[in-house]
Parts: sequence; C-alpha cells; structure tokens
Amino acid sequence: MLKHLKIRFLLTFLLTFVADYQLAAAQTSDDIFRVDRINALITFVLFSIAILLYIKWAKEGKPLFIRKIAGLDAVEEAVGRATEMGKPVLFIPGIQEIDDIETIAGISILGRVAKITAQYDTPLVVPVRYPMVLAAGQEVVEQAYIEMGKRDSYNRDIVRYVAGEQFAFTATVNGMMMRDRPAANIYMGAFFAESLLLAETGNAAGSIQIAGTARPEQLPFFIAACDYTLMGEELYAASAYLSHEPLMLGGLKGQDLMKVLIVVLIIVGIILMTLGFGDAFRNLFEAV
Amino acid sequence: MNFWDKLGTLDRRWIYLLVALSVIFPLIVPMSFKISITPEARQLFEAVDALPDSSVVMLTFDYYPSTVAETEPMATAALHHLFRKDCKVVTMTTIPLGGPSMAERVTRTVARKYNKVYGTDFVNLGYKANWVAVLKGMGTSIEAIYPADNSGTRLSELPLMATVKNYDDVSFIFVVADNDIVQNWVSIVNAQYGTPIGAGVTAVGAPKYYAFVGSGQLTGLLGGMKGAAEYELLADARGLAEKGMGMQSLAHLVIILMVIVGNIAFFAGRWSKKGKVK
Amino acid sequence: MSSVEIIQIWVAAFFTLAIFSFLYKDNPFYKLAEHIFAGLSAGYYVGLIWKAVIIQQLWDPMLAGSWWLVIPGILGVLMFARLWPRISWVSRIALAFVMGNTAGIFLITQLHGIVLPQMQSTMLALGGTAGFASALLAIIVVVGVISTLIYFYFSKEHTGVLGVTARVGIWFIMVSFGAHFGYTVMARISLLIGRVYFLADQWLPSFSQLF
Amino acid sequence: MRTIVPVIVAFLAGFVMIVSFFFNPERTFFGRIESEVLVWVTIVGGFTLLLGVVSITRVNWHAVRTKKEGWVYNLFTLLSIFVMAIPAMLPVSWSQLFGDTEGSIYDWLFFHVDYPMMATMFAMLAFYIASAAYRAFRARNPEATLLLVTATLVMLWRIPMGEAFLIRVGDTLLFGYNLPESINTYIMNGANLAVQRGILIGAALGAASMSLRIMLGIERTYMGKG
Repeated sequence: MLKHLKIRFLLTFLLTFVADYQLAAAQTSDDIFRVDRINALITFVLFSIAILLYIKWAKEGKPLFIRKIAGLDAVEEAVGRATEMGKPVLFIPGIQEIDDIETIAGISILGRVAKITAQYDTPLVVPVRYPMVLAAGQEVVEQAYIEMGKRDSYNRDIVRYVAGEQFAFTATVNGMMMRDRPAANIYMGAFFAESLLLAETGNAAGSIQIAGTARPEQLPFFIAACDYTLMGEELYAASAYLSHEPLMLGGLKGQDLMKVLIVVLIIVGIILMTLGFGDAFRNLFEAV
Repeated sequence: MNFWDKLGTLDRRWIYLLVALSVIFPLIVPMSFKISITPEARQLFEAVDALPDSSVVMLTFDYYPSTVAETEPMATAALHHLFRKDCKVVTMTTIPLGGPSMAERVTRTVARKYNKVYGTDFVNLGYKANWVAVLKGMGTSIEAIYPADNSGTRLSELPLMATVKNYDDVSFIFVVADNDIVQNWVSIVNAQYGTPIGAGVTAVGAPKYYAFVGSGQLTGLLGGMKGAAEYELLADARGLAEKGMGMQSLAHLVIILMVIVGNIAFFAGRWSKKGKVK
Repeated sequence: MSSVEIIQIWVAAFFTLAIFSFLYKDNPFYKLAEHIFAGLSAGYYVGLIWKAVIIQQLWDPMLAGSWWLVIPGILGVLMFARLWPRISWVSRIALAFVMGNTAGIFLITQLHGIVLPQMQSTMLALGGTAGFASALLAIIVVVGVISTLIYFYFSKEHTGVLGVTARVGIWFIMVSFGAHFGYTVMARISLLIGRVYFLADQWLPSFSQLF
Repeated sequence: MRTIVPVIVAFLAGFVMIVSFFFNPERTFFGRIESEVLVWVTIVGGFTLLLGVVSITRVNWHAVRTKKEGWVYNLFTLLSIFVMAIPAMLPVSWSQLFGDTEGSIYDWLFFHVDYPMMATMFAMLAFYIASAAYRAFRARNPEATLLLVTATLVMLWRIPMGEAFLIRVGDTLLFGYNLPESINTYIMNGANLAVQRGILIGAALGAASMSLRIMLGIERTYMGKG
C-alpha cells in the first residue's frame, strides 16, 4: 500500500507545481494572498503531510525500513575486539547538554554499545560533561545491562561526570586514555575544537577510534584521525535505526521521501534546461 | 620501538615549539607577498563600490572576540570603503558577548578618521535578544525591534533613522560573521525581502557559503584572514590582515610538512615491521 | 604610551599568557584566568540585558504608555522557574512562546529560503553557458549534488545504481571535507597570529617605556 | 493543563508567522500581530540569557559555601560577575565609571581582560592542529587519502608562497595550465559547492522537520520532564 501511495504523492506534487505557474502570473501587488509564494505553500503543505504521515505510521509500529548504517558494524566490531583483548571501551556522548539533538543520538548509540559490553563483560567507561547527560547516560546503560540479564555487573560509575569546562574535560579524558589504554574509543555526539585533542591522544594510546558527529567543521579531523566516521545525518539515522523512536524514525523517513522528490525535480529541471526550454519550469522554484 | 615509531610519536611540545617559531620568525624577518584576489572577494567589493554615494548600508558585527584576528580587519576595511563613499552606515549585532561593544568601538575609530557625525552618518543599533525575531522583525519595522540605539537615544531623535524604516530603505547588507547567522541572513532577509547581502566570514565557515554564492543568494564572499587581506587591498585600506599573511604562509608550510612527515613515519614504520614479520 | 595604556597592555598580556600556559600543562594561572573569564562573561550579559531589554524594551516604553509590555516582562521572569525543578513547569509557557515562534519562522525559511533556491540553482544546462569549461563545471555540480543527496538517503540499501551513486558521493564529500580541513587549519593559525601580533607589536615595545 | 497550554501557545506563536508569510502584512491585520509577537519574543528571549548567569552564580556560590576543593577559583568567578555587572547597571550620570560607555569599568574589563582571553582561547588550536597533523592524520584508507591530498592543495593555494609554487608547477609540467584558478573553479565552486548544497538541503529538511514537530507540540523534550 505504501509503494503506490508514494508514486501518487510524487505525481500530485508535479501537477500542482505546473498549475502554480499560471496562478503566479496573475499576481497583482495589492492582492491579500501572496500568490507569488504559492510554490512555498505547496512545498510546505507536502512536506508537512510527508513528515506527519510517517510519524503516524512509525507510532502505529508499521515496518519502516532504514538501511543499516555501516558505522554501526564498525562499532560492534571494535567492541568485539576490545572484548578479545580484555581491555576497556571508552564512549563519549559528545560534550553538549542533553537537549542537543546530537547528544540524544549519542546516548541512544551508547545504549547499543552497553548491550554488547554487558553481554561479554567488557569494561565500559563513559566520561560526561553535564549532570543531565550523566543521568540520561546512567539510565540507558543500566537498562542495557538489565536487558542482557547482567544487572549485577552494572555499577553506577561506568558513566561518570568528569568536568564542566571544555578543555579541563579534554585534559582529564586524555589522562584516562593514556592510563587505561582502552582498546576502542567511540565518540558519538556534538564535538568542537577538542575533537582534535581526543582523537590524537587516542591514536597515541593505540586504540581503534570510531566517531560520529553532525558538525561539518569537525568531520574532516575525525575522518583523518579515526578508523571510521559517521557523517552528518548518518548519526541521526544510526540512532533512529537503533531506537526505532517514532519521532526520529518518522522524521527521517519523511525527509527521505522529500529527498527523492527533490532529486526527481532537479533531474527534470536539468533535462529541460539542457534541451533549451527549461526556464519556465525553473522559474517555478523562484523564491520571492 | 624502531626509529620510525620514535619519529611518529614525537612529544607534542616539540611540535608546538616549531609552530611558535614559524609564527615569530616572520616578525623578525618581515616577508611581504603579492596577494591574489579571488573572484568572490572582487564580486563583494564591486557590489559595494557600485552603490550610489550616500546610500544606506547595514554592517553587522556577528562575531565573537575569539575570531577577531580574521573578522575585525574585514569590518574595518568595509568601514573605510563605505565612509570614503559617503555611505550611511547602520551597524548592529546578534552576538550577546561583546557584540555591541566591538561594533561601537570599531565603527567610532574609523568614523573619526573621516570625521563622520554620529546620528546622521552612522548609527549603532547594538544588540537585541533572539536573532530569529530580530532579523525577521526588521523586515516590517526596525524601530519596533530597536526603540533606541546602543547608547539609549530614541530612534526618532536620530536623523539617519528617520529615512531607514526597514530593509526596503537599506541598499546592501554587509555581514561580518564567525557563525551560521549568515545562513539566516540569506534564508530570512535576502529570500523574503530581496536585499542584496555580502558576507565576510571566518575561514572555518567559508567553504559552506560557496553554495549561496553559486545560487546568487550571497553577493560575494570573503574567507578568513586572506579574504580580509584581499578586501584591504581592493579598498586600499591596508591593515592587520595583510601583515599577517607572511606569518600565515610559513605556518601553513609547517603544517603541510607535518602531515607529510607524519605519514612517511607511519607507512615506513609499517613496512619495516612487515619486513621483520615475513 | 601613557601609563594607563601600559597597564591596559600588561593586564591583557598577563591573561593572554595565562591561557597559553595550558599548552605546557594545566596550572593555577590557567584555572584562575578560566574562572575570571566565566565570571566576566556572565557579568557582561547582566549589563547587556539590563540596558538592551529591561530599560530600553520594557521600562522606557511602559513609562511612555505601552503598558501591555508588562505581559512579555512577566513571561520573561517566569523563565527563571526553570532553575527549580519543582516549579520548572511554570516556565513552559514562556519557553513554548519563544520556541514556537522560532519554529514557525524556521519552518518557512528552511523550505522557502534554502531548499527552493538551492534546488533551482542546481537546474543547470549540462552544455554549460560558455564553452567546455562551464559545461564541465555544470556536470561536476549536478553529479555532486545528486550523489551527496543519495549518500544521505537511508530508506533503501545502497546497492546497484544507488550504491554506485553513493560511492561517487563519498568521493565528492572527501574533496569538500579536504577543502574544509585546509580552510580550518588556516583559520586557527590566523587566530594565533592575531595574539602573537598583539604580544610583539604592543606588549614588547612597552618594555622600553618601563625599563 | 501543564502541557496543553504551552503546546497551544507554541502553535499560535508559530502559526502567526506562517500566516503572515502567505498574506500581505500591510493589507491584513496579521502584519500588526506579527510585529508585536516578534517584539515580545525579543524581550522574553533576553531573560533566557540571565538564566545562565543565575545558574553560574548558584553553582559557584555553593562551591564557595561548602569549601569544595579549589573553592578560591569559584570565589574569583563570583567576584568577577559582580565587579562587571553592578557598575554597568548604575546610571552614567552618577560617574563616568558606571554604565557601559568608553571609560566605564564594564567597557574596560571587557576590552582588556575578557576580550584578550577569548581571542587566545582558540589561538591555542593552531598548536593542537599541528601536533594532530603530525601524529594522527594518516592516509589510512582511500577516502582519508583524498581528503588529505585536497587539504594540502587548498592549504598551498591559500598562501601567496604556495600559489606561486602551484603556478610554476602548472607552467613546467602542465603546459602553462593555471592550477590555482582551477582549484578555485573545480574544487571550491565545483565539488565543494555541490557537496555543501547537498548537505544544506538535507540539514534544511531536518531543521524544518524539527520545527514542524515543535510547533505541533509533538516534540516537547525542550519543555523538560514532569
């Protein structure tokens, strides 16, 4: 049922866009309704329908497919290696407060890692920078240990508050890395200038390093310094894949549908422009 | 630990020393270079230069003190250019930590050189909270958002502000920023009110805004200290940025050297180990 | 240089070196500077909001007759309830008012101000406007945009045509991130130059005045 | 009641902005409402900044009172807050030291203590980048290799010395091909522009999706628990 609904959705979008062209031409300045902004209205309405529909389906538990993010295999492999070597796993859920989207994504990935370390009794260390992230982290890790039937091997200071100030936090975590020499360092969440210092020290300590952040200016450093990096939206896709949380899952699927629509429209525009009569179509997307 | 491993894990403080020397050396032996102009910097300069004299331009101080080495020379060079063209300058800021103080001090310092009069030639609106509402609100009425200027004078008492009600009375917006506010100036102000916007940004942000230059939403772009040096050259307002380029060059070469030597140590180390294992 | 200027430069130099000292190792000077910095920044906000909001946007206009501004004033004060968990729900209305307004503006500007213009400017004629170079550039941009969008597409396995496009996408992304890397290195060095310039150009000459 | 009212308020505050976008503000009364709502938002927004100040004061006051380890530093933070804030709130008519204009304590402390410290904070990163470049940035896989090669080219291109070197390489090896110009065209305005555009569209859809959920009250984490 989902399949042909999507196709019908795409067709209605294309047709209404063409209709918009005649209407926009009739715009006179003293009209109450801004007819020249009808392309924005159509985009806004269709976008809202796509997002809300998918959130509804996600809440109803409909099977919404998300491909497994390659980065998650790398995480599982790294934790596996740490288990073989009997060395700890270090996980940092970013250095932002709990209301930051990247931190929330980091915490849900922490839940997954905690399940694996619980299963194989691998030591897990999670330094955090804010009290609220400490509470959320402890809740997720405890839940994972209980689910794997390892309630007794869970202790409260797996997730520990280290320091508040950015560089003081980094200095302390670097000290932990050089002392404990963890087999795997996993950085998932919002990182800023200290990403360099953490990745470099982790490299010197000989750990496998996997990072994930949405901040474009930190990604190049993680890519160059870590063994695997989750880039931009992959971080959110990974946490939606793991948590199946309806809001995140529905939002992601709705955005994916819009991406298909955008790519289709761009290709149509390119073909028309290359053939020489694309200007009319291209003007439909004029933001006034 | 063979030679390569030792080379690969040199104590980081030696590297710090090398960087410090690469920045101090050009101070002792000044090195000057010909600075080439990128098309994006020229586009911004020409857009401002083409403005008719005494047109109103909004200059925004959207940067924190942490990036003044890159952003302040851009604001200073822009002010020289604008005041020399007798443009009326309205300055404002969306940065709560230091924004209004820096806007006040930088603008007054340059204005003194061209003996411009506050209130008729330039006005500093200062800071109001929640930049989304400020950017959107100035579309209908600047006075609604800013009942008074940065020093508390009511807008109705400032002659310049009598002629500037909202973006329709502003011919160009020159955004100097070190954060994503440029994206909001483009998507809120340029997209909805059509006012042309040019941006001077820190090098960290510059690559992202090529997408807006390409779509015509941004009229020109300055990137980092080199962008500031280019505008200083174009606007004939020699300043700090140009002097800094000598030090910039040597430090870049050191970093490039670090990447190359680091990788050689890494690969050589692995080959020699592989050699032993076989 | 007047004596006031010398004091100013020496104070600024002291705090600059105190922060730089962290490079060697964490030390009391750095901790002191860090804590003073946190305090001064908080104090700056108090001075700023007192003038820009409380006096200019509430006190003066209300005196001049706009009494209804007492409502946003009360909403603003309600915001402080967030600090005490027991009554933090009181601040929800004020928070919802600000977040809802920002969400309403963003919902429009992200679609109308970014998605539409960026889509439109990618509809390029592959033949280019003037000769081979512009055609090559148009193809690079078109392939780059579509392959990047496909790389960040999660609803289908990256196999077959989709897989190839995603692979091309990752190569484009690496070139773009390489440019980002180069620019970021440049930025950090410029900031260092700014400080070294201050120390060499203002602080050192002040020694001759003193000794 | 605790969640219904805020959800309605969030929806109305957002809905006004959407309606005034599609209807001519001058010709409808929406323009008046929109302008007033925006002014109120800037006022309420200002108080959120003071929230941070109150929590910093509380944390440091608690540390000093309980003599937590290193409480002297916390005392300095408290002193700095009041030395900066109190004079700024007093009218400049009483003394030149008050208020926030040039010559006031507020302005002096900002430009000669806060400003240099902030400018130095990120200057340290130049050192960290150099040591990371040497010890961590490895061409460990094809992608990282392409990234490092492009980065080196861009770093060379952005400095006069490097640009001269690239031009000479172009003249000797590539029959006078202008390398620097092609970096600006095909890397910055080509591949980089395309990728940034792709990421921008993706991020804009994400931000719009979050905004829709906040406005319709589906997303309420910002309101906190309870």
